[in-house]
Amino acid sequence: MAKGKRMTIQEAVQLINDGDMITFSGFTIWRRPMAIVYEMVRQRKKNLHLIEVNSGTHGEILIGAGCVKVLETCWIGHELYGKVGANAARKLKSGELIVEDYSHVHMIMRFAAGAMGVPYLPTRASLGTDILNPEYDALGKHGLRDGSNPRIPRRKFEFLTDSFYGEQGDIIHVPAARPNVCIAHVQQVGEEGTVRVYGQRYSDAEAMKAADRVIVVAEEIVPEEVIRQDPTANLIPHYLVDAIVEQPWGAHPTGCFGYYEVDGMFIRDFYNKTRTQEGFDAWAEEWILKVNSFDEYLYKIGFRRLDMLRANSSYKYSTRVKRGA
Amino acid sequence: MAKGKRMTIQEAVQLINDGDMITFSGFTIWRRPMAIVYEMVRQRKKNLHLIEVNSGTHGEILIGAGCVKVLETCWIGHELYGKVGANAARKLKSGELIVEDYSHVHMIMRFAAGAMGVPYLPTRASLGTDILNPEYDALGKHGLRDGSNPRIPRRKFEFLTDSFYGEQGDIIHVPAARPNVCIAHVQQVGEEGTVRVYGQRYSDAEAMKAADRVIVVAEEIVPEEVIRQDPTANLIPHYLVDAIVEQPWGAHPTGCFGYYEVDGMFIRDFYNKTRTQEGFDAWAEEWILKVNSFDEYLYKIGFRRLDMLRANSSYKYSTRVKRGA
Amino acid sequence: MRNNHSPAKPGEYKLIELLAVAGAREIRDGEVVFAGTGLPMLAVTLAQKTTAPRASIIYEAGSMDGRPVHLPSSVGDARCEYRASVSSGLLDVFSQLQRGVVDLAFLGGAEIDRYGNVNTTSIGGDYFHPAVRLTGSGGNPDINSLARRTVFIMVQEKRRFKEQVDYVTSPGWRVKKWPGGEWVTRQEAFGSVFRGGPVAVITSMAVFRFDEETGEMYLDTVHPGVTIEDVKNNVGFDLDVSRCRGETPPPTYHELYLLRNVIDPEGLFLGN
Amino acid sequence: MRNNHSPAKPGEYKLIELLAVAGAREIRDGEVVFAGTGLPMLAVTLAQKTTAPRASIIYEAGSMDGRPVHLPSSVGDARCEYRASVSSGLLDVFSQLQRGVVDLAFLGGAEIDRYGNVNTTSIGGDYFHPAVRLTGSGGNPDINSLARRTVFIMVQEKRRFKEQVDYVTSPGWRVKKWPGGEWVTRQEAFGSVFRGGPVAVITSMAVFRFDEETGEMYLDTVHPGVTIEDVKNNVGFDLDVSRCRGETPPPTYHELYLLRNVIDPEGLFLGN
Repeated sequence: MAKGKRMTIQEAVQLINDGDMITFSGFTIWRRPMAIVYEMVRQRKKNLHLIEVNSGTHGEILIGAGCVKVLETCWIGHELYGKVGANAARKLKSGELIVEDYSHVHMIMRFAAGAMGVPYLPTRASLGTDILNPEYDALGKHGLRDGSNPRIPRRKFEFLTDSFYGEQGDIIHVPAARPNVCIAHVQQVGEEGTVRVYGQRYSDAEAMKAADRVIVVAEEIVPEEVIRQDPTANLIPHYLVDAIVEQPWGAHPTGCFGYYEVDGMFIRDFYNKTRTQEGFDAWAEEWILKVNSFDEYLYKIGFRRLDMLRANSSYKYSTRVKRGA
Repeated sequence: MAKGKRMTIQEAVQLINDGDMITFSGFTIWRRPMAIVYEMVRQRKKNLHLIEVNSGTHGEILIGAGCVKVLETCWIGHELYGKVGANAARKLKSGELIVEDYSHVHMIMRFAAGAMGVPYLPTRASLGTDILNPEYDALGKHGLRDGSNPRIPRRKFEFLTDSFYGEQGDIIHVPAARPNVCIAHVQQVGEEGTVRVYGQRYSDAEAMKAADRVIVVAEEIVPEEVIRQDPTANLIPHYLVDAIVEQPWGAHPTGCFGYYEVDGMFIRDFYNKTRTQEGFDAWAEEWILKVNSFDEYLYKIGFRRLDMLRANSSYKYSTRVKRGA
Repeated sequence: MRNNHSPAKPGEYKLIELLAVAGAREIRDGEVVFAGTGLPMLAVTLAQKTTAPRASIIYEAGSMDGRPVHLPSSVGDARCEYRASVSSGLLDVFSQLQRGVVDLAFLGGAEIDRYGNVNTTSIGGDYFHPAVRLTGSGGNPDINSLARRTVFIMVQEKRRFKEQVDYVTSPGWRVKKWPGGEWVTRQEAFGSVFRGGPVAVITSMAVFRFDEETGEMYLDTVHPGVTIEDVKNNVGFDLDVSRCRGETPPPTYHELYLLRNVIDPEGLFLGN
Repeated sequence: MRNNHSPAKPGEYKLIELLAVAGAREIRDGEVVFAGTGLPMLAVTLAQKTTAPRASIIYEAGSMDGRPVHLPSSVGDARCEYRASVSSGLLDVFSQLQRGVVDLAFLGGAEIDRYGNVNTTSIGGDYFHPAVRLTGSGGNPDINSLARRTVFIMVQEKRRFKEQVDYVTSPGWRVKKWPGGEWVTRQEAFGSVFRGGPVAVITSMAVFRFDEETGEMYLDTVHPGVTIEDVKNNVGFDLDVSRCRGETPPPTYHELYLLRNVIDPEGLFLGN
């Protein structure tokens, strides 16, 4: 049943078109679909419009590689391992990248609206901030809110008041996020596409449900009959999933609950080396372009390091990795 | 820690005030907090305002007993075992009960709005129906939308249009549900109040989160340290729960996934006997007022019948109960 | 009987079996179907075991593509969740519905009008003092609003097929646009989010469909043993019978075998 | 050291330990605290092990009242979920925040003004071509908008304590009301849903609080070894120092024991 969903990373990335609006699973440096991201760079995707609750190392790679035209998010960085998104900052300043700032609540509500099939949701978060300053509407400034792209809303915000409970103070409407594609990395997917996520689920459900197409990379493809033995533990029904790929370690260097730790050294090295475009290009040459496949990348990382990152089966994280100073 | 939350059914019901707006866990005839409902009748609660996605046997009992002034819902009945809510119908016709009709999506979005802390949510559901007919605004007709009760919105609906995506057609805003109390029956609660629900979770999370106070009756109170071994399986954090009560079979005659089946015979008997007020009064005398406690009620039902309803541990429902014609 | 795909003869099947089969034939393989308790469950399960093995079913209490081995008695039933893809809750499944995931819905009704407006709320008297108060809407109008196609399954009686229903619980092809109340087409009411609407009404006597232009109901097929005149006598408005294609195809022996021995051996809905 | 509740002397503790202790003292028992990575985790965990054993912590990635045995390196970390009451996702925890569940929040910032407006977005140049582009808001403004009290933890530098921040990422006590941009009080901006705002700024040199009437920042305590003059020299606006209560209470030996041996023995945030 639905065997057609299973494919290689290369095939899955061919489902992504230049100019697509894209979102991702995960949170900052956790459970990002890195194997797909590397392949997107190899296939030289262009003019992507990233829309995410928050971004992270994966976004920095796509932006550094010149795949991205627009980034709508509330945050980009690498947590402890790199305090800003240096590639995004550089390309923003050079005018190569449009950055649209929303707050965290704005973004999660945008995805919730997309998932719920409504054009907007109301919120009270972040009143009184420059996020709401009409002068700082980046997509508007760039003439992209003219309605010609059906996925870009005609306004950044709408301001209303409550007529039900007589509450004073503005209500903000944030527009639904309506990406073409969600690329997700999860722990398990069934052969038919049923998705199971272990640990914190971040904004994965909303991201996958808001998108028109869903590509799921999993640590393990498991028998559908097994994953269905506990349907309350599953997150996304198979009929919402278009493509499934099995790729162990596919979120490296980001972390994957129950499977492996964030590779902080790797991310810090990326951050330190890619603060200039020349630095990024050299890094990408070494870690993406000269490496033909994700398996080759893992071989380059090496068993010893990967095994150190491997999670303890009770704690769900590595107790052997060296953290701290 | 937080030992103060554990109490008896009698004590928990004392937390409910006359005139309170109340909601419940469960769905139609599944996982309803019946032990509490019976005690509410014994304590003769008055002027309650029930607000629920859908109602069922529990609502029929409270309404038949004269505890309820307003019912806001999309449905009341007993599924296969009684096709309408005969007590609600009778008291609507006699003018003793105000019924405010919303649709299922309207009601779940009302609870989602309450849980999200916003005064309304938008939806597209049920356009073109008499649910939206302003003449059929029951609370408005009864002068209850004047703002004097802060939990009753000043309008039943608001009509808007989308300014983000240029979508034609009305958007409906439905007002948040803001009940005083949610009374929930669940399978397990930790000693500190962490709630775990097995099987379909219906609108339990939204109901509990929309309410100011939460009373949880569980089949089992379990060690908090055990329920916290798998926090992704838990539904509600302990700090949102005010009172916990252990009452095995506490949802009877409604069903409880993994524990017991709906007692269809009991519900059908209720439905058949309570279509008149005299019939209801006699039924309530027999099953509620002459019975001092839920334990006594269970004794009256009898071991044989209860054991027949008990769920098979693999299937999660009874394979021994006689269903069908 | 098990593998005999020839049609059964009148008297060899019950009405409810015919309806389940007629319902099953509305389902296309791979579709996502939103269904309620009873006949719709029989129809979808039968379709999954015959012509639409890849159809998925959503039940409004929160289960998605369950594969029950015992027929559920309600959408809240634990049986719905057996081998489901996901089991969660109302907000999840109704959000998916609103998002546009659902291809086909099966619903019931107490009254219907020529445009497919359905009443499950109250009959007679006025709204605040009805002669008969029913259950209320449930998810009927939501599902019918937001799925691509809706099939209603109803009892055929003159008093149920009315020129105008007493209360529009679920929207047909011509509806009132509130808060003003002016009559508009369904397409106008839903605007850009119009996805479709009622495509068939399967009753105890016949199958009806709706004219794509006018949105008016017409007779499509009559059940074996029922005449067009019988149907007209049980419809309270002037019915277009000019397009009647003949008889509703009866169940095959194989379909009857599945219904009786595999799908509802307990006789939960089929009876004994 | 383990049970010695007397204050440690200067030189016996690091600045970060003082800040963690100062943070912990802002927490009242039983409160629900929304905290980010780093110092806030140290502060909350310390409070839970001393004066506020019943405080619960929410991390924005989705964990509620986790009881980590190893300090998390990020709110997305699996360690956050260890023995949590619930672990779910962003929509759940931010909805709870908006619903009013959160008593206290710990946040950081790159720049702050006298009214507690904080910038974590961009510095210098103009917004579209900044000299320095930072991470963006994250949950900072949301949490600060919707919690009852907010405590900011920051580095003290003149260039960071500015008359006016370059971009208001997170709202203080006087803010611009958009889309018009007129300056209003925080109470006016939030109307009926006003719940509170920044109550303290804990920096590398001092603790600041805000006047209840004017919303202006004033000096509350200076850290041991720091003078009021030092603080004034590191604030870019005219600072009210008239209410300074003296020194920030230093950590006790017991608190230091807990921080070093129980809470962060790996030196993840404390260093070695």
